[in-house]
Amino acid sequence: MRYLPKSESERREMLDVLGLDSIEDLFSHLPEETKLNRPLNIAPGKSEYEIVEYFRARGNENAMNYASFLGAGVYNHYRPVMVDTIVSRGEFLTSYTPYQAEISQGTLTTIFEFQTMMCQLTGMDVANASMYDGSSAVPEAAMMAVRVTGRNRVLVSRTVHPEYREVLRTYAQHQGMPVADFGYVDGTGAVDLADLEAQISAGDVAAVVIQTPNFFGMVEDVKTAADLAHKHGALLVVAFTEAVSLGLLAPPREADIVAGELQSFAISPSYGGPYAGIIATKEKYIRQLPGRIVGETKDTHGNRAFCLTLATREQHIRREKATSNICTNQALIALMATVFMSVYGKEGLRELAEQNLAKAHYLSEDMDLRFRGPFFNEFVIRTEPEALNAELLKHNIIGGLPLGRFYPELEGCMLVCATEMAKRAHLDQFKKCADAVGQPAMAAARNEGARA
Amino acid sequence: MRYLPKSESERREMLDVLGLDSIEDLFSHLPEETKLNRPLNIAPGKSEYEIVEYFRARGNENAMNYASFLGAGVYNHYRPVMVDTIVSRGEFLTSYTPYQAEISQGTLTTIFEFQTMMCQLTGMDVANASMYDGSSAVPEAAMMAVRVTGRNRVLVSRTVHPEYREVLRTYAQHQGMPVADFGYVDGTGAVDLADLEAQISAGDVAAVVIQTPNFFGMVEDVKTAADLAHKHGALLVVAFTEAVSLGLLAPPREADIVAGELQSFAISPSYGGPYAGIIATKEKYIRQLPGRIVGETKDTHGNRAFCLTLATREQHIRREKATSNICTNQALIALMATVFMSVYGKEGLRELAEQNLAKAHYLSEDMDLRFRGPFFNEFVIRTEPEALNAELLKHNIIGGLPLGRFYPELEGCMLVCATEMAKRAHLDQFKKCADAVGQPAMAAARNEGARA
Amino acid sequence: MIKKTRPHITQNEPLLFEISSPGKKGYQLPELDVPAVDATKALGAGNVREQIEGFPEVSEVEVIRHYTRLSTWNYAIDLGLYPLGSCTMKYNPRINETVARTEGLAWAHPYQPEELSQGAMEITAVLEDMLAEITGMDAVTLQPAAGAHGEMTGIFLMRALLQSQGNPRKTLLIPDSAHGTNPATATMAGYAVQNIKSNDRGFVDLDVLAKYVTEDVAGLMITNPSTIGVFEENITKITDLLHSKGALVYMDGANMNALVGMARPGDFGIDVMHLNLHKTFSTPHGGGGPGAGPVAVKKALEPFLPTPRLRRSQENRWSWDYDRPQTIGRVRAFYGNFGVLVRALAYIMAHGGDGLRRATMDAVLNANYLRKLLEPYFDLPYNAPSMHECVFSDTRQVKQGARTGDMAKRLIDYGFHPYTVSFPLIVPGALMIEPTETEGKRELDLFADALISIAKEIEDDVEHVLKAPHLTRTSRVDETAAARKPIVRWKPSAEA
Amino acid sequence: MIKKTRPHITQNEPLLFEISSPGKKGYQLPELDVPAVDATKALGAGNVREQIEGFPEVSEVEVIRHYTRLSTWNYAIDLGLYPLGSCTMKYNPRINETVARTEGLAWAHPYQPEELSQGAMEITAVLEDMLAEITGMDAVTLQPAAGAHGEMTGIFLMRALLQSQGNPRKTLLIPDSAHGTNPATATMAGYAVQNIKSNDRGFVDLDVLAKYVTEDVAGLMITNPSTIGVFEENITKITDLLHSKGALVYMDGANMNALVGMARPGDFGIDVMHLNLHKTFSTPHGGGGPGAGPVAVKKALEPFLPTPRLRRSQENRWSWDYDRPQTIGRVRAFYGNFGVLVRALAYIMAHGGDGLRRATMDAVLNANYLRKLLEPYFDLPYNAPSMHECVFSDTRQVKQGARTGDMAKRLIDYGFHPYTVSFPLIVPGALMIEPTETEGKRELDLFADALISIAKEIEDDVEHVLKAPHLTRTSRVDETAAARKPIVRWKPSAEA
Ligand SMILES: Cc1ncc(COP(=O)(O)O)c(C=O)c1O
Ligand SMILES: Cc1ncc(COP(=O)(O)O)c(C=O)c1O
Repeated sequence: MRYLPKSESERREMLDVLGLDSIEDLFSHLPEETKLNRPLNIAPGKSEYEIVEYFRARGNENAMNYASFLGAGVYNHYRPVMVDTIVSRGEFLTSYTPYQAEISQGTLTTIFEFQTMMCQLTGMDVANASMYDGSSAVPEAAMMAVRVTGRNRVLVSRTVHPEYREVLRTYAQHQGMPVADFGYVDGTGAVDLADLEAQISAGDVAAVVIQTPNFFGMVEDVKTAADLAHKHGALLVVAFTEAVSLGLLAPPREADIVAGELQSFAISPSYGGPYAGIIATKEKYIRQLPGRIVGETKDTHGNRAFCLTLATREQHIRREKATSNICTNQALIALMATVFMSVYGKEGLRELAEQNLAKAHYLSEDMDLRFRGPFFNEFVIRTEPEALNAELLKHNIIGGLPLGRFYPELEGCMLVCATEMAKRAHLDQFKKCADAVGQPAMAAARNEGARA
Repeated sequence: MRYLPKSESERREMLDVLGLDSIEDLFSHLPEETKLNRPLNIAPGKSEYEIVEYFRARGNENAMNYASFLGAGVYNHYRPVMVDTIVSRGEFLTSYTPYQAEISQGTLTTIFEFQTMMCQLTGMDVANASMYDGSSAVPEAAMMAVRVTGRNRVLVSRTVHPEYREVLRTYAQHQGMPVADFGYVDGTGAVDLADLEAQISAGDVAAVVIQTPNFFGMVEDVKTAADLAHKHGALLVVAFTEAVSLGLLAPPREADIVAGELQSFAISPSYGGPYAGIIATKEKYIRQLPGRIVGETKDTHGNRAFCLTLATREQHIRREKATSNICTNQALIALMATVFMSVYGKEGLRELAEQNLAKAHYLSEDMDLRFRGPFFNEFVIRTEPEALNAELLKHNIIGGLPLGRFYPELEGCMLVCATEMAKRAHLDQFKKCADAVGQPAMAAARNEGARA
Repeated sequence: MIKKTRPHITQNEPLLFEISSPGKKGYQLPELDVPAVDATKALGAGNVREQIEGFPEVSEVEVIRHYTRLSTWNYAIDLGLYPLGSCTMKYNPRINETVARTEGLAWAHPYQPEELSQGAMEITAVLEDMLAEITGMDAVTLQPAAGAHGEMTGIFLMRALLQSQGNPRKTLLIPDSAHGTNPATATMAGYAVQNIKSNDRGFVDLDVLAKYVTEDVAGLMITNPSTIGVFEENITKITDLLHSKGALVYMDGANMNALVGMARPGDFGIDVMHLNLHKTFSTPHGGGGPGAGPVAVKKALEPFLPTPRLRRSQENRWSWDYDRPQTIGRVRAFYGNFGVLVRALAYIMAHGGDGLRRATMDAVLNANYLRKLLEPYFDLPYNAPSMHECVFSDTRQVKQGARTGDMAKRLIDYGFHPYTVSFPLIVPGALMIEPTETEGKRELDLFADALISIAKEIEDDVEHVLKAPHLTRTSRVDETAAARKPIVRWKPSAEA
Repeated sequence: MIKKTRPHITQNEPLLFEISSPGKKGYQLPELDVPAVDATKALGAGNVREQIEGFPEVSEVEVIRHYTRLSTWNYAIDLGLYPLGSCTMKYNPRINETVARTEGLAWAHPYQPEELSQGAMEITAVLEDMLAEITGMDAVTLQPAAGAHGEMTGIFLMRALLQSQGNPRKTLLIPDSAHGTNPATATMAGYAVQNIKSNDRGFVDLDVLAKYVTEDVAGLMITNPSTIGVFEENITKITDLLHSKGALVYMDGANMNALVGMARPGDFGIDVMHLNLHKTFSTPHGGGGPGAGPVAVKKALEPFLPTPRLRRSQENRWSWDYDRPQTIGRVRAFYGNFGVLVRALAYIMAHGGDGLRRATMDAVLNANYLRKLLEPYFDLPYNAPSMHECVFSDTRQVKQGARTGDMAKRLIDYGFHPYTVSFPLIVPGALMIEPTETEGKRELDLFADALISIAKEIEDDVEHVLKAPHLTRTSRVDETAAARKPIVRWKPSAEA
């Protein structure tokens, strides 16, 4: 087997050192009833060529060569070639968590740079070096708020990604951490501050969680939400799913904790993962941060050096008292994001965000927008979602996300996203199809007409 | 521009050091009439995304997802993933010819290994570290023979790749090195020893050039050819185009010079290049070898080390008296071949060759073979080449090479190749189509019948 | 004598921020093919940011040099043995990186129509089946992103089952040799932790255990083989004991590299367990992740698995089933670390059933070989038969003034990544060594040589060992200073 | 003070043959889906080889470690400045590697039907056009595999034209500053070489030249800018002179990085020239190749170009034209190093016309900046304005006992690849420095610092410089011993 670097004679030599006849002897102490006495029911080993062909065939069963208007937490951005070039270097790809600082300065330095750029982007003071994804970063942020405030309740806006809210509920269920939703304003699709105020006033709220741009693509008023949360002694957690928006949008400085998803930073959609989440916060909360943190220090010769630090927050030291049970995180994916940020840089990230803004706004022209207010690269339209998507598929276009699935009241609405990858021809095609399909009311009328 | 690592302010600082106003000043001494006073007529710079799309679109205009039975000097073998993994490392990809041995031991060591494996495969004593390709290795080998023997004539078998023979003629034309062809035996497709003997007897022959497996896929009798050449004081040059055959075929030990093409060793067909040629020979001719050679030595601490050696053969030292004008060669491509040989190794190369043999022989069953004799993974059939290829294209199969193009007497014959990549279903489909199309005679008869 | 390394120049490199200069660019965007939009108008002035203070501005060549130079400061599997116990740092086949980038897979959006996702769903389903076969369990969820995430999922599942039976109970029993994620997970699931002391052979003590197993106990979290690399000889008795009290047994599957193809947790009474695909199934660690922590369960726990679940129609089409009334809920968005799952499946396919078994055998052979070579020089606190790793103690060397951490640093000079230091906690000054099956005899011999040579150095010149490493570009790093006054982001020196 | 490097451990690694062991495997083939064939029967016993004596047998993980370890012993552009004069070692954009691997391009067989090769042919045609535009010439062949191959092609073309006019003539004039490939090429084309001495400013001396230009002279092979990096001030006079005698002018285009977008050889009288795509157009050198050496010609030479040529039909379809009665013939099989051509085109597309010009300007700026910084410390034998490179002499340092080669070795300790040593031959002890445009100010400053520091070291402690490099894993290599008794292949030690 090509992954096993031993010849039979070498195995024999090693067994001789051990004074054994066969490798099986090393398993002879296993209680008989625990042993598997048949071969695994898994086909014999395959060659590289066959494996490549198998996955190609599976890939071809998925969408290939479609334009897409899906966003909803996963965005179609260009991945600079530099990203895979760098993460494919064995020195990054095949190293472990950098426990041994003296031979891990490469990884440690990139993490320090990552943390710095996360702070620069979010307006926070400190950032950890990755959570599993945005959806698990949100509950971890809420748990942080619980630890910081000594309170228990969590209020989450219904404009936060519905799957993130589900994950928050799952995490919270056994931690004495009741989670309640608050609503959005029907006309703007932004958080309903009145509802928030009503619920927060009941007290014991540790965290208020909002997202900007929110699930509908609308830009939220972070400052007002922060003021409200702070007035009631709660922390404001601001989530984001579209990191590219940070190139253009004011950073959520008024938040206490920022919890986000970096998929937009050169991480391929990959049917949902692996992605990389982060949590950033104020300096004063650093000891409540979950996950890895890298700090600057010196070696014995006085050279600048980096190492993992503040480990006393973590499970391997604190065990049942740790800030989180997280151990393995998304380091290599965070490195992808780091390289992405290096390539685009200050001007590039802004220009990229501006292109996203322009594409989405071009697409939104003459569309029947469900909400009025500022949006970034996503927005909600009124249409007949299934009919429109079916129509688009005929043009090799994957349409937007029908919202009825997550919001019964938004049946007949679709979430649409346009990034820098959307070509004008596709945007125009989308508009044409949307026009043709029309809105549910219009469609109903059409049907009426047809019936009459 | 992303490839230019300077900001305007840095350019300014540098100009200040130079005491200049603008970079243009550095070109002011160019005579006015030599200056280009208009912009180049080349479109503005494109983004990565656009470049990727452009080449994808071009790729899609070529054959995609076809099975292929083409060989004829370029073979369709699997490329182990390890190959690109290694040649993509910047340390190999972006280094120059290893003139500075102390910081080039990586490249030098791989070349030394390459030379060794080339000797092991060919049965020669020494090998150079790459020529441009097989087709230019052949004339360089012939020129070597001229230098070694002090004679001038070159005899080349008509069973050597026709394009190689063309290149030989081009190279030879101004070097006082007459080149003549000798024929093949009509029944076997192997060199016509009688013709060779007749021509060599005229004297002054420096080199006899044959190829095995030859252009028709037939295995030549190297020993007999060598005896004949040697009897007349000529050197035998053995060319090869299908390196995989060396996994199974007896090495051409009786040759004086072996000149070959390594494309089969994990080098993608890439519409004809870059490939890698080599020349291997006897120890005693080493000072007549063209191209780079790496030798073993020691550093000042006594550590084993490698360096370029015998440079006195080369153009940068010997100028007009050099063995060749070659300078840049195919180092990275030779590294691909080196990694390929490492991955397959002793057993793998044999098994690979055996699979090729089996596939080609399976395909040849019940076919109307033009030649009788041992062949490796290519052979010639009688058919209606254009009709058969047209039929195969309908099944997304690219057929073989119609031979009339190179051999008027073989009009109605096709060179067919089957490697380990040929699937049984495609082999069977090929046979079915060949059956349906039949031979020219049969087809003519069919037409007659139809007309009657 | 150091046989494996020689010092060589490596490039220094400042931080990205320190090579930044205004106007340098590493990117170009396609020309905008729609009208530009005035951000202030579209978003409102208050919503538009100033430039990103301090964000880098560098060109493409600087990016590649920056990261290439940094990369040369790292050790990695691709450079040599990485014997971190419990981490299963094995060779990461490159073919897996290639297939994970297959266009139709890498660019699949999780919300694209199911009809256009059948390939991805098929991969997921096939992997679930194979993992069920390997573990001997009935159902598998691939949603968890890592081992600890899997633990959380698994314990939530146990709790949900117990809850459905009327009482979630209060306590989880955890052997003192367990990994830190185990107790941390218990807390997240709302359970109190009861540590169980191992006996002097390193096993769970049946009598001690029996005392703790009450009606309040939700279950046991056991690691088998344990973190000292021994197979729990009483495992079936242990699982029987828990089951007899209505409690469940969770297995931390981090050490499955010792069992695949040889023994199956499902066959020795485990109810729920996780796998670390980034250990046993060779997906690359990448400096700390990503991973995947699938959870395998027995039938009784299946109704509680996270949503969505795969469902196959009569026409053999896959769809996602969200209608699972007893589910514990999602543990993350979408369907898991799909790209990692692809790599794991490619690994399993490459080995095949028989190859997986042979890999396990070689892993255990390697660990025992090292144990044999090192035993004369280091104290072996537990001498039960080793499986895939062996754990020594530094007690002999401590007498001469050197601890496990010092020997670890000196190993670096010898060209090796150290073993796992000071874990498991039940071994004083542990040297926890897991070679994995992807090491050849030559590398193992060099490693044993190195450790033996260090043991001798400690006798001759302990100071030299205490100051190691000597041959790295960065000498011993002051971790205490880092934690005392944390500097966790770069600031321009003017600000500093 | 060495600012750019620190020593760090690097892994030792034996030769592949020394880690081989019978039965280890790095490969697996798909199961054979046709009947196996008995090789002895199919081929005849005499045609079947024994096993390949000494061929390696290693596993996959050993392969990746072997080459990864070896790679760390190399310097590379990706690690820093590579100022080899005449070699134009510039950044190799990675996007070019990606596009060259585009499936429909990388897997295109040269004999596949033209109808199924239109994309490849289009790329070839577009690149020919762009290179014609850049050089100001009328037609381009992409067949030659490297610069020297292009020289051969170009001189054959000249000879063919002269021959068609009745007399191929006898001699080629070549300035003494020329690269070795120039005279070597002349020999292959059957021409005698007449060296032309440069004047004391480094230029071709018009008066000297005039004396040599007779009716026997086929042409002049000139490099412009010359190998000392200066633009021939009399270039149009020179080309006029040759033309007036019915001779032709070949330009070695190795130094086109100084001219692209600023001046075109076609506009100053060049008849035929080659380009090195692996220099000017950034295709990677890969430790010595591959390259591509397209040849650009004026109209009169077009009929002689190698076959086949591209031809476009009225329906805009490409085909290959083999019917070129005056052709010199093929210079290699198929159509050239297509994969290299793809990379070069991608490079040109990324820059665009304006970007190419700006690249040239930065290249010249960089060379002049270094010249300025270094001039106080090193002897500049020719002080004509520098273009893309500058050439110093070691005369001052030689007086203190150190030669250009010694300083080159010491530069290695400072973290740089040396400049080109001892070329061109007209400069005694040349330091030939070509930074290219892809270097930033920081790297240039560090380089100048390093060389200046070495100049000072030579004054203080010349011995230290003479024994350099000190910080590499391999110290100064004995090249003389290597040539004295060449060992050019590994043999098992028993045999040795
Ligand atoms: C025994 C054991 N349990 C649990 C874990 C946690 O797994 P993960 O790091 O994937 O979260 C690890 C590994 O780090 C481990 O070694
Ligand atoms: C001036 C000059 N001419 C010719 C050549 C030969 O080009 P190549 O190495 O591509 O054959 C070179 C480069 O090596 C060169 O620098």
